[in-house]
Amino acid sequence: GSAGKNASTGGASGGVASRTAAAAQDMSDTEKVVNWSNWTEYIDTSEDGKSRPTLDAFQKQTGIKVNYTEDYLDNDEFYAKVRPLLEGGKDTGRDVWCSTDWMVSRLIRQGYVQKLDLANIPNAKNLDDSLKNVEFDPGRQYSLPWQSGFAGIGYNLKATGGKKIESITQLLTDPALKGKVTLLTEMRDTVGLVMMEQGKDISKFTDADFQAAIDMLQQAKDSGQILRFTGNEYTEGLAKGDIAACVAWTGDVVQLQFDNKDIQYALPEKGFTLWSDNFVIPALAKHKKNAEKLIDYYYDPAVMAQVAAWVNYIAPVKGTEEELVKIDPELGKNPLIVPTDEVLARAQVFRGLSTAEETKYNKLFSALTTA
Amino acid sequence: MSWIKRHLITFAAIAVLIYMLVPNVIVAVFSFNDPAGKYNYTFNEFSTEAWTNPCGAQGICESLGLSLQVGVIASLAATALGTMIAFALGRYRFRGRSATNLLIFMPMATPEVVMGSSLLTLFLMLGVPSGRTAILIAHIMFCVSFVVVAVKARVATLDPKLEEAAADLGANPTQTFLRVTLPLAAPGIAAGALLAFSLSFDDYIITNFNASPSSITFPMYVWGASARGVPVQVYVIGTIMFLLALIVVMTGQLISSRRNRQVA
Amino acid sequence: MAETAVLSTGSAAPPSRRRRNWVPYALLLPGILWLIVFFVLPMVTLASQSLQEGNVDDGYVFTANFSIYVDALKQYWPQFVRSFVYAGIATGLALLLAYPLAYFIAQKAGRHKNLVLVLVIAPFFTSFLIRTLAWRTILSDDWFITTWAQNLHITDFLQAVGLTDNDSLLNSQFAVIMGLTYNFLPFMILPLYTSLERLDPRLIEAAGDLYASPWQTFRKVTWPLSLPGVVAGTLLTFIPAAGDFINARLLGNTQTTMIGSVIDAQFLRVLDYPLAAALSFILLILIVAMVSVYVRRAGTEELL
Amino acid sequence: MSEQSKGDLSLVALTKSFATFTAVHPLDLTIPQGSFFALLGPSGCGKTTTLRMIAGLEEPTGGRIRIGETDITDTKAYQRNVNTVFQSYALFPHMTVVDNVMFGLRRRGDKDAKAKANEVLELVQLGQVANKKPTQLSGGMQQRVALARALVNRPDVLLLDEPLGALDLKLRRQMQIELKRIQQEVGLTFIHVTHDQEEAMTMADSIAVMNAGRMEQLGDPATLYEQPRSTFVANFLGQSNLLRARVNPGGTDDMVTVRAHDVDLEVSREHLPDGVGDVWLGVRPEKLRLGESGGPNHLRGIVRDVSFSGVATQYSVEMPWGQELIVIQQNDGSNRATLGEAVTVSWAAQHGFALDASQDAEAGAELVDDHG
Amino acid sequence: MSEQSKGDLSLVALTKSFATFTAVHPLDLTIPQGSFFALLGPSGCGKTTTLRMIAGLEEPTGGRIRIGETDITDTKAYQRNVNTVFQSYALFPHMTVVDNVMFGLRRRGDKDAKAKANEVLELVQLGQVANKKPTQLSGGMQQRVALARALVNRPDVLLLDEPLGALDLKLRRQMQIELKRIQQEVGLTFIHVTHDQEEAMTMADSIAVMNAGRMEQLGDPATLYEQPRSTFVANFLGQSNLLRARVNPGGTDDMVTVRAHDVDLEVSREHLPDGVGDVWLGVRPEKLRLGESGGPNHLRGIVRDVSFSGVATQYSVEMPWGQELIVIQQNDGSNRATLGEAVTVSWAAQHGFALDASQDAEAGAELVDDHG
Ligand SMILES: Nc1ncnc2c1ncn2[C@@H]1O[C@H](COP(=O)(O)OP(=O)(O)OP(=O)(O)O)[C@@H](O)[C@H]1O
Ligand SMILES: Nc1ncnc2c1ncn2[C@@H]1O[C@H](COP(=O)(O)OP(=O)(O)OP(=O)(O)O)[C@@H](O)[C@H]1O
Ligand SMILES: NCCCCNCCCN
Ligand SMILES: [Mg+2]
Ligand SMILES: [Mg+2]
Repeated sequence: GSAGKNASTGGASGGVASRTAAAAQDMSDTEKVVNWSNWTEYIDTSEDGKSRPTLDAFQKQTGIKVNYTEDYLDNDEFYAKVRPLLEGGKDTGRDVWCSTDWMVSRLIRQGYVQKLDLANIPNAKNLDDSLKNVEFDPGRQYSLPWQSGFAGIGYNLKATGGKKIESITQLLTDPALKGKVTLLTEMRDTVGLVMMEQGKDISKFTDADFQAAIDMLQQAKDSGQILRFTGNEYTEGLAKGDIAACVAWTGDVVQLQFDNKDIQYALPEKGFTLWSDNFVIPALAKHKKNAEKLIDYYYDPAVMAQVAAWVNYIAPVKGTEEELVKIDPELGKNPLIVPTDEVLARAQVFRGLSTAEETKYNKLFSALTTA
Repeated sequence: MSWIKRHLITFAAIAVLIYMLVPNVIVAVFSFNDPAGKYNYTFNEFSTEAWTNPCGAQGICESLGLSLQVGVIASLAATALGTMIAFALGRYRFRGRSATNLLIFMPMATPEVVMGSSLLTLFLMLGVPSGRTAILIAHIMFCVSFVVVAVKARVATLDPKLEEAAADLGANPTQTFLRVTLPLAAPGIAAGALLAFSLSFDDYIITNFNASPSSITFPMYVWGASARGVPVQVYVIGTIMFLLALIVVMTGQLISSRRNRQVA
Repeated sequence: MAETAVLSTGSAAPPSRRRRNWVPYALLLPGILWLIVFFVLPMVTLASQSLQEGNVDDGYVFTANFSIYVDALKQYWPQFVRSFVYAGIATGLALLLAYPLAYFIAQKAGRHKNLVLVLVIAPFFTSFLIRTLAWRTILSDDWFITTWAQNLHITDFLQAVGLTDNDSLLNSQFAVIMGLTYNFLPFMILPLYTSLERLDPRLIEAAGDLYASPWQTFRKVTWPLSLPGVVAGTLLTFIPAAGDFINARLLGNTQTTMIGSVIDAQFLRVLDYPLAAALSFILLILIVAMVSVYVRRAGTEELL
Repeated sequence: MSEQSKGDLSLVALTKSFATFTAVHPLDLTIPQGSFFALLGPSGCGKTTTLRMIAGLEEPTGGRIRIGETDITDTKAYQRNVNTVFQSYALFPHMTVVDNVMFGLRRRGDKDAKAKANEVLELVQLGQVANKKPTQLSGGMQQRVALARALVNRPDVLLLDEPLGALDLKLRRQMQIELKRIQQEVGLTFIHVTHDQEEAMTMADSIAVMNAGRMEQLGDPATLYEQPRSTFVANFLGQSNLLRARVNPGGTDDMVTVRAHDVDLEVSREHLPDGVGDVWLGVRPEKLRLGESGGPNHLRGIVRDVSFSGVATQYSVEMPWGQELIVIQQNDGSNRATLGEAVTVSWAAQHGFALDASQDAEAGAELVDDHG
Repeated sequence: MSEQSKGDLSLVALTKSFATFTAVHPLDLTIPQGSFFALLGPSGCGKTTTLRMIAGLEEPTGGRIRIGETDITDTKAYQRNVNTVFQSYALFPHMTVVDNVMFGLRRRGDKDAKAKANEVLELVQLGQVANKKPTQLSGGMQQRVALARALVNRPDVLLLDEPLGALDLKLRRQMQIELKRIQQEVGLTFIHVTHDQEEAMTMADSIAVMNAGRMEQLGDPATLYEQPRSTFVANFLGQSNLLRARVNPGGTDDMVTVRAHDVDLEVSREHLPDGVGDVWLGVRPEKLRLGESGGPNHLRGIVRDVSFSGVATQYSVEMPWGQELIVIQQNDGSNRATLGEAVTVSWAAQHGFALDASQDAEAGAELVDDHG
């Protein structure tokens, strides 16, 4: 499989790590555990939702127990949570997590993540070529992608009264949705979608473009259209129907469909964002080697295919498509997992931001989301 | 009609009580649910599974353990510190009394966000790591005032004649304190400790400012879980704690009232 | 915990005692030291933090940047106003609800007194987050409460007065205020109970004996005598409610954001410490100002 | 509130039962308008309950209450023209003295409330503390405020439930005089509950003695004291010496002799209940004289205790059969006795009274210990 | 705690000043071992302060306290062999009755504490409630527990600070008898503070009357009562009729005449202070007789009030110059008077006493109102 576009040109200022992350005494050999923090709805689960087949298999195979915690709801929040520890030179209690490109860039810059020991990850060679060389981590020294995907629109037919929600404008203005719309706290997705709706190219937008998008959002918010800005926790509300429609990561929505046929997604005509989330190993991780073994495990196309079949995101591992078809030929036709050119043509990547820009835009956006 | 009128207050009181307890009923009911998906919001099927395995959700019992541990230590420490202050305020006249009173009142008049964030600011500046110790420090701090108020109310009603009587009967100051003053203040101290424990056990806002990812208290666990689907076990533990509180306080009451009625 | 003198007000200064006068100071020392180091000092730090400039990555320097207070107020005054309005309404409602219950426990519950008291306190032990989440279930669209409210046109009414935005109950000003009222109700009930328990029922009989109708008896005797409890209860409800954001987050929407939420987000998400500190400080100052005016007007000078 | 026609207060078969217990058995009583009436009896005998029914604070189980021609049984407390002075005073602590006193007038919308209140405060000599709070006053002053607060309403009936119970002896005696003076001045019907017998006797025009929810005897103080109709009244109202005796047959129209412990003693026939043979012969301690000057009835005994109390001295004189008689001798210069002395005790026939011996000689004289 | 040698309690120039106020002026007093001593005086006169100094609860400003030969002035309260029965009892509410009683013995490590406690509880007739909590007892019972708790320690001196003040009249009289009995049984020194004058007179071997921090008079009850040395004592201890008079020159060895309101009255010379011309001629109400039988001193007046109290009747007789004399007449069959009647009041010369007229006739008789 191929993501087609390079979804990972995120960090403009990326490249050289300004600081080096400290390594801890690796306990991997004595403690057969690895602590993995990840987003919700981001791994395969059994039908009853009570176990995670690929993780179970990993543990069986290696004897390493994975403490899998879905406490990564949002990049900023997660960063704020671990930063004091990383800054203070303390262990975060985690060995690996999956951060979005731009966040990886920041983590590398601040010396909060360690270099990967590729000797422990032979399968790293399976990394999709288009993702091998990214601006924020040249040569993939610090990070390896977990999944890529789109941010689009998710909605619940029951709550929209059977109405389809297909554009951002509709999302932000349709009175039928009043007070039942959520947007993401992830600035690049929310603002990106709006800018595209306004006909801008998010790979090269200006301050004015950004401000225009913020204005549109502010208007929607002031009109009472928007229920909340959320991280990954929108899924429960969407499933329940408290949220009629939202900006969502498409794979999440597809997963909800298994339990609830009213759940729908739409990729806006004017464009939608493409991103990827990447494994990183934080400073002072106690089980670095185990984490690398875990990454290696998932870089086996057969394993990755199982994940992709469930999560409905784009796998970064070569050969996944072939394995997918083996599981279910239909999956090969899923535009979310194996995007067609037509879909990819509409997808855009948010451009990298300088530190100053990031501060400026964050301030504008957070004034919107926190107040 | 006049019967209703005469019992208006009773009806109103019962209605309010129901309002207060409805959420607990819901929690209890949903603790017996076997949810359809990972979200426990509609009653799907009766099940006692979560009751048989209350630690079944990852991390839940660790967080409960931490909360209980913090609650016990914080309430003990706050009770010790607060009781001493209460005795000083309730028994002595000294310079700086009103300043002390103000200092005791201020934490109660400070919103939790302010307290939590200011402490975080201090810790950030001093480089004190967040985590268990920081949580404990914070909890002791905000519990002290409540203990002071509870104990002082009791100490203020203590008859100083009783201490004089003890001295008159040959008890030296230490004996007087241990045998008379302390036992008499005990109900107030117990009330203060219980209040401190429940405040500590229930606190989210201040805790969240000072917790680290490796020190998740039970309320923080619940908060986190609320974002990714609350496991049924949370409802089980909520119900258990509710019942536990009922039982503990009721038996405490029973024992003391029986002791009072003894040989009546 | 029937010993709920806990949250009461008003007590006279103790008789002066002839003893070595280092004793009270020794008793005070550890606790007061704790409060100074972990309450007063943080407030000072907070104040100083608010006057710094910089960012997380490059550090902060003290610049006595007082304009941040002006900016913070300019930008977030609606959230401040909202917080105080919600807290005020919730306090009023809590008083309305708590009074009959507290009166009942204090004067009418007889031997059920302890049971009812325990029922008031026990929910403390079920984390309030869990209970607030339960409200989300109770108020959600697919539950009968909302359906009833719709059938009885309560939702229409709420919408008309602007407490809700649509025909749901959840995620609205209504839900937030309801949640605040609910969560802080025990803090209203307990001090009210303590002061009503001290109310001599013979005074009520005396009022009746002196031709006061039940309502006049309440207005002229019961209410004024319960004022210390009312003051304590309203403070213990209003203050935390004004700083709360959990209810607004779990039960509200973007139109109901309270200042606590902003502070929390600025501290823990946005990492704009000076702004966050300034907001905290403003909140503290406003509350202290309102409390002192209120306490003075209510005439209960010594609060403890 | 309705102006009720004034008149005598009548209780007709008034009854009160609590769940398991009848506090007041059917009680019939008429209290003339303007009189000072005392209700006396041991603790728990139903005095307060009776008063509360009259005030409307307790609903009777049966019977009627009337003032003059008006039946007020079903009138609400706050609509009755009856006021109470509570033992605990029940002053409103958050109001000044004058506000307390005005309370009732204000409720009825009296325009002159202030003037009337001040007038009554003058009456009880509290004009100067009108603007203080009750807690700033002494017990006696509070007591007078409570009185003023009730008086000012000019109720048909004023109920006083042990209004002096909490005062110390000296103050109590002073307040008794005050109270009596005020009642005579304002001329209202006072019903005064007390278990201080001397208080009842000094103050009241008539007294009802209650026992266990029933009225034992009703009458003016002197009659009740001199001619008690039961051992309960004899013992409860003052002290009595009761001698077990048998009525001798015969006697004169005026006089009967009874035989007590082998001594014949005279007693007025009118003081002997009809048709009884075994009696308690009663005589009050102050009617006994040391020496033979008291009258024809003589008993000899030994002085076992002498107790000086200023006005009088009280002696305990042991009879040959072990019983101790109490003798009270005013310290007016009359002969005294010393401890251990053998003395003669004497009294006149008309000072004795005889009671049916089927009664308990100790009734009404028990240690009233369960009262605390 | 040290065993102190027993003996008389002596206070030598004992003084107590508070910041702005001297509560006890230098006080000299010796109380013989084993006696029942009463300290009497109006509220605020310094009784409690004196007791607290003896108990060690208050530090004297000056003077010494001795028991026998031992000076205990500087001994700590808990080291003194002195115990107190407080007016409020001050029983430990968290302990049973027997634990309360054992408290003192336990503190001294007495092995027999339990047995001794039970014995004392029997003495005060409370054996059956040993295991109850004080709050479950009546006031009278609590009072006896407080007594037992102090008695059991066999202190050199037992201080009783208005131990009966909170009891009602009837119970109070019973407890007085109890207390006296117990004191006679155990033979300890009791110092009893009360402001019930009758109580002091009935119980005590000797009485000290205090006024405003000073001792006014000390003596046995009868002497104090019959021969008060000041108007304060005359009024405070019982009632007195005081007539303004001038001593006539002359008179016999035994007798003097004084002229009061144009009437010559006789008074024993020994009852007249030396060298004074203007006097208050005092006579107790019970010494006055209605009619002429009382003695050579006669006054005529009109009966203005008659108050029956069972044992006696009290009359107010208005003199031509407006003063009302109080006459107490025992109800022993002697002649009575009616309201409005013109009567003669008479008394014997030896029943009068004369006091220096420079004193206030009302001293000690004021409304004791500030006590509440
Ligand atoms: N509400 C009640 N329920 C049950 N019994 C009651 C109630 N009120 C009073 N009683 C009982 O009724 C009896 C009479 O009570 P009441 O108060 O009238 O006595 P009292 O004569 O006023 O006594 P005291 O002199 O002690 O005031 C008592 O035995 C009391 O226990
Ligand atoms: N701690 C104190 N500080 C100042 N004045 C005091 C103090 N204690 C007592 N007094 C004053 O000393 C005087 C004597 O008080 P004390 O208590 O000895 O009186 P008392 O004779 O026992 O009166 P009562 O009969 O009311 O008990 C009073 O005027 C009182 O106000
Ligand atoms: N449920 C998994 C969602 C992962 C979303 N990643 C965030 C990418 C933001 N651009
Ligand atoms: Mg009564
Ligand atoms: Mg005293």
